[in-house]
Amino acid sequence: IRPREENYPESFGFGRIVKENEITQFAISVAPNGKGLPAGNGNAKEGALIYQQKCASCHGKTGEGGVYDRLVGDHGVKEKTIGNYWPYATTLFDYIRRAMPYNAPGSLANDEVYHLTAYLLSANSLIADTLHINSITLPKVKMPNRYKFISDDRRDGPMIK
Amino acid sequence: IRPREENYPESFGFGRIVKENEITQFAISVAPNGKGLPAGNGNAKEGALIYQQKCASCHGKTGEGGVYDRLVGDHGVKEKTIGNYWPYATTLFDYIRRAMPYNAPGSLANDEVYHLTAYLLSANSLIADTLHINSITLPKVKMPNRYKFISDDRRDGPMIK
Amino acid sequence: VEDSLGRVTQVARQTLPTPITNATKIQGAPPGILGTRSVFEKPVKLPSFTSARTPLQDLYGTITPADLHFERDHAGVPFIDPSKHDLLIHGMVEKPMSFTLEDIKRFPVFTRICFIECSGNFRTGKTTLTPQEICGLTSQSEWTGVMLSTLFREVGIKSKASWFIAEGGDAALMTRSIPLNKAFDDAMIVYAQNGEAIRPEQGYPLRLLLPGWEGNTQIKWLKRIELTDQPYMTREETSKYTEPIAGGKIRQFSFVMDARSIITFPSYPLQISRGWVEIRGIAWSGRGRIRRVEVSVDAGRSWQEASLQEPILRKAHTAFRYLWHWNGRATLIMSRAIDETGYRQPSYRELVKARGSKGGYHFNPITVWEINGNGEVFLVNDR
Amino acid sequence: VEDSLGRVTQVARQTLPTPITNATKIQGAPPGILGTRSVFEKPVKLPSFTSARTPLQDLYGTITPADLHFERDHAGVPFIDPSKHDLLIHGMVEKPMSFTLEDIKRFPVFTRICFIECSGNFRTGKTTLTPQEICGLTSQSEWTGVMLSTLFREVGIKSKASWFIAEGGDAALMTRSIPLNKAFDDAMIVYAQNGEAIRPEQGYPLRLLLPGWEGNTQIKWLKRIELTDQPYMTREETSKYTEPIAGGKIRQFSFVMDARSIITFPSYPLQISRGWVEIRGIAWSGRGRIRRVEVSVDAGRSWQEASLQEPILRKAHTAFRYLWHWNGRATLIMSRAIDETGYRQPSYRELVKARGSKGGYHFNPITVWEINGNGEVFLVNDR
Ligand code: HEC
Ligand code: HEC
Ligand SMILES: [Ca+2]
Ligand SMILES: [Ca+2]
Ligand SMILES: [Ca+2]
Ligand SMILES: [Ca+2]
Ligand SMILES: [Ca+2]
Ligand SMILES: [Ca+2]
Ligand SMILES: [Co+2]
Ligand SMILES: [Co+2]
Repeated sequence: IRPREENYPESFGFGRIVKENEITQFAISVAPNGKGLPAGNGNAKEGALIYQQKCASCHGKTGEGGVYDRLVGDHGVKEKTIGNYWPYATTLFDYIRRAMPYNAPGSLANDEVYHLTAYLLSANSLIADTLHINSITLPKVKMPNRYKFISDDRRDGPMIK
Repeated sequence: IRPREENYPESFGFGRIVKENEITQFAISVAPNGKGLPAGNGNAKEGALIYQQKCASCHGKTGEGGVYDRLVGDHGVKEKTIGNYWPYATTLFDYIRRAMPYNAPGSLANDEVYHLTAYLLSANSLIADTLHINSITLPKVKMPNRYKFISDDRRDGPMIK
Repeated sequence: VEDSLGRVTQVARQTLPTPITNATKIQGAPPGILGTRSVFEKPVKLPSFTSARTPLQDLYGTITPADLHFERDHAGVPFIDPSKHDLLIHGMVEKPMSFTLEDIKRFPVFTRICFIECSGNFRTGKTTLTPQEICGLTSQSEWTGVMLSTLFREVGIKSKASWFIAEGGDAALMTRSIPLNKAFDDAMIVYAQNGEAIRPEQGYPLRLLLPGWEGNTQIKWLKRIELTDQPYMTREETSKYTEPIAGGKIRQFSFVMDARSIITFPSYPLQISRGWVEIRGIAWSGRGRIRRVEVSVDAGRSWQEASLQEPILRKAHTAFRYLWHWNGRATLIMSRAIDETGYRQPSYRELVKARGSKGGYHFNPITVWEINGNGEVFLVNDR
Repeated sequence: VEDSLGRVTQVARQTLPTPITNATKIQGAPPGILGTRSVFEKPVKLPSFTSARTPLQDLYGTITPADLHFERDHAGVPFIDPSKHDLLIHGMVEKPMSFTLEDIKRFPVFTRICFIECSGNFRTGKTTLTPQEICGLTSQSEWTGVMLSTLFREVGIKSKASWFIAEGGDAALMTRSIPLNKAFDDAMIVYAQNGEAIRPEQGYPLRLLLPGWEGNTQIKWLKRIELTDQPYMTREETSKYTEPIAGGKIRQFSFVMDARSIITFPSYPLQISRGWVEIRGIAWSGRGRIRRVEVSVDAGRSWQEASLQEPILRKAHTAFRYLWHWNGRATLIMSRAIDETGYRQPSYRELVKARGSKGGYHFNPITVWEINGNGEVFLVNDR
């Protein structure tokens, strides 16, 4: 079911070794501990402005009632939202930067992403609306659901779980 | 590698049993012993006329030199022909009836097929040009190559043959 | 045939006379550079805005034709020029490297047949659902590419690495964290599907193949792999593709697709006649081989062993068949898959009880079909 | 893409912006009813007036995409309305019967993967031939249908019957005589190929499948089967598809395709570079499984065992691979197949000697490739 890699040479020599500076532009992943977050800063107030311009048309004026995913809502709300479901705040920065706005993905500057992140965290009452969001503060934001998440507990065999 | 047919019912009951008279129109195969040959009669002279009209454009005026398969030629000829290769005369009737003329297959009456068969056998010097070709005479035509044909003599295993 | 974009995907034999009277009396079409589908056959996927479902009930055997392989995307199907699509592998590696598609094709090749299934592959709530609607987000291909471990050998994985992040080149830069173990088990980077280059909808020119794991982890249009010592908790593994389970917990990194089966014949909206009916379907498991499929034709009171089509491959759709004589009385029929680890596909009720949830990801209950007295077939819900 | 009839067979993504600058910054195409081939991939068959050859060197794995399956016909590809295409089985049977396509699909289903190869699958005479030109008249599919024996059980075969005649519904009413034994070994009547209805070029809606036997016997557009006590000596088994052999004899009913293999990479017109080269190809045998493939990289002086891709199926194309370090010196490379009966694929010279002929049907010699000092690859003839 697998090829015999024992017989392979140490290196085939196909492909090109790249320098760190060639990697930087692509290495956009952000870890829960903040690794990968760029320089920059954001706050909810500026985020609210950008949000109205670039996001509200799809997600609703207040992060609810839009045609697409509801983003704001607490545990009383049925839909999964950032406030009632997401376990890590860093995910928000990472995801907005790579994928939003849906109709112009990859168009936001890092500061804009920080602003929007601050706004959406604040709209979900996860941070004070005065908090500056940056590579130091973002990983520290407490997400209420975090400890509900467990790794897969199903195993091979007869268990139905 | 095969399904277990032991478990199958004697009959599934799918499909329709047909009567002999429904089969007749489709059962056009002709055996080497003449089984399947229809009533009718042909001769080389009439065959030659039909051949010029319906066949010569592709196979040449005399059964050679056309754009398609050479039909006439003896053992001196490199190409395989009816005269130097075919083991059974019945094949000729069967094939012309089902497949020729290439641009109007299935258009010939049985008598036309008999005529053409007679003509091509005679042009290949396999019969006298006066012989009447029908369900009795056709299977008896001697084909010089007949006994060169052997059934596959390769077997499973290391033989290269 | 037009697809949902209005693109013409196939036009055959427009020059042929209509009506055709007798094909035995007129020369047919000459050989061509590409074969065509008969105009009498029109299998199609069922598209929504984000997915298109395979018409399981219209298929034969176990290979899904490439143009009928299900689709699910998060930002549409990107248009990628393969000469500009390099794969970057970096992070906790000895040699960060970039590979062109040509580079990747030079490495030792591996080929395997397996299914890919979306973890959200369950629909219910109506009696008038077809197999395509119930669970058409699973398909199977013969995949060809390179073992991920072969590329990892080339770059040299640092001993502290324990996960890798896979990222697509689509407009979502779709990203998932994958445990490094999978790379040394059976993960591949594939560039071919059923003998030809992978189709754009399946990730052209490169996709990650994680046999038996949920579809969304098998990143399409694969562009970047970063070796790390932790999962990155991307949106697709937190907000999405996690499932609330019993006890108020949320299950994350639920990669493996549990064993499942479905009877695709007879199924809604067919009507059967009295007499012999060969019940047919497919079974599959993300954990390995299907060991056994059982069929009940008496509403679950008794179960009979179905025959399985060989070869029975690991993590692969496996066709099953059971010969049944229908006496004309109303009944319920169903199938359950048992895999080589001993997992047995549960009923809907068992699953609801175990999960504390009536659906969601990884929902793989037995599909029950009602045969009424007229031979009409309907889906039974909640049983 | 246009085929040789000028039929448009595939047009994809005409509405997309050109040039595409960055697929990660623009939404892709939404899901559709049918997937498409990337416009950057254009595998095509090589057509003549009577055949079209599979581009073996462009394929991956072992499944041939249905639209690239080779074609050979004797009166073109007929246009058949499946609702009017019945199968008649008569002659030495208890119950002569007619089956609609629907009837046939109700019988127990069987599925298998196997190759179909034309018995005239050999070209030579130039150093500039590709695998497609040398032996592109072989292809492989997953076939689904009913065992011929199942239908023969239904009609009841009389004890005197020993052959059957199979006839197609094309304009040649193509006809072959087949020993009855094959029906009780592994013959099938198939209606599906790689998961979907069989393509018109492969016999839509029904074809006879005789695993391991020469393609022309596997009558396409199958319409009639007559049980007999003798072969009928049709034109296709006398004038054609017979081969002069040593001793002035002519071999007839040479059904089985002997074991064969070909290196498809590297092959003409490719050029390789110094260093690691994975030699790749396919091997197959009409007698059963491939047991072993051996590769020589030193002009036949020594032979090494190639690795075979699993699963290794009976009468099936089997992918083989051999890792080679090319030092830049000119050499000859070649492969030979050995099947489970112990048959070993011969060299061209061995075969010429055994057959007393330099080509013709069933000509399955080792294909030898010359690698010159620049890494260019050319076919070696007559070796
Ligand atoms: C044109 C429509 C559109 C616009 C404009 C848009 N979004 Fe979205 N957004 C979507 C869609 C559609 C999704 C779901 C994508 C998916 O599931 O793959 C989404 C998902 C999200 C999510 C994840 C929701 C979840 O629960 O997982 C976040 C966060 C988000 N958008 C933030 C933003 C922000 C911030 C902006 C503005 C910068 C924005 N969106 C603009 C359509 C839009
Ligand atoms: C429009 C062209 C055309 C016409 C007209 C035509 N043929 Fe043919 N004929 C062919 C072709 C092409 C073949 C080869 C078919 C194949 O190999 O499948 C052929 C093959 C044959 C063969 C078999 C040759 C062999 O060596 O196996 C015979 C016999 C034959 N034709 C007889 C006839 C007769 C008799 C007529 C007239 C009634 C006729 N043909 C008219 C094109 C034509
Ligand atoms: Ca949500
Ligand atoms: Ca000839
Ligand atoms: Ca064609
Ligand atoms: Ca396991
Ligand atoms: Ca599509
Ligand atoms: Ca044998
Ligand atoms: Co999951
Ligand atoms: Co033969």
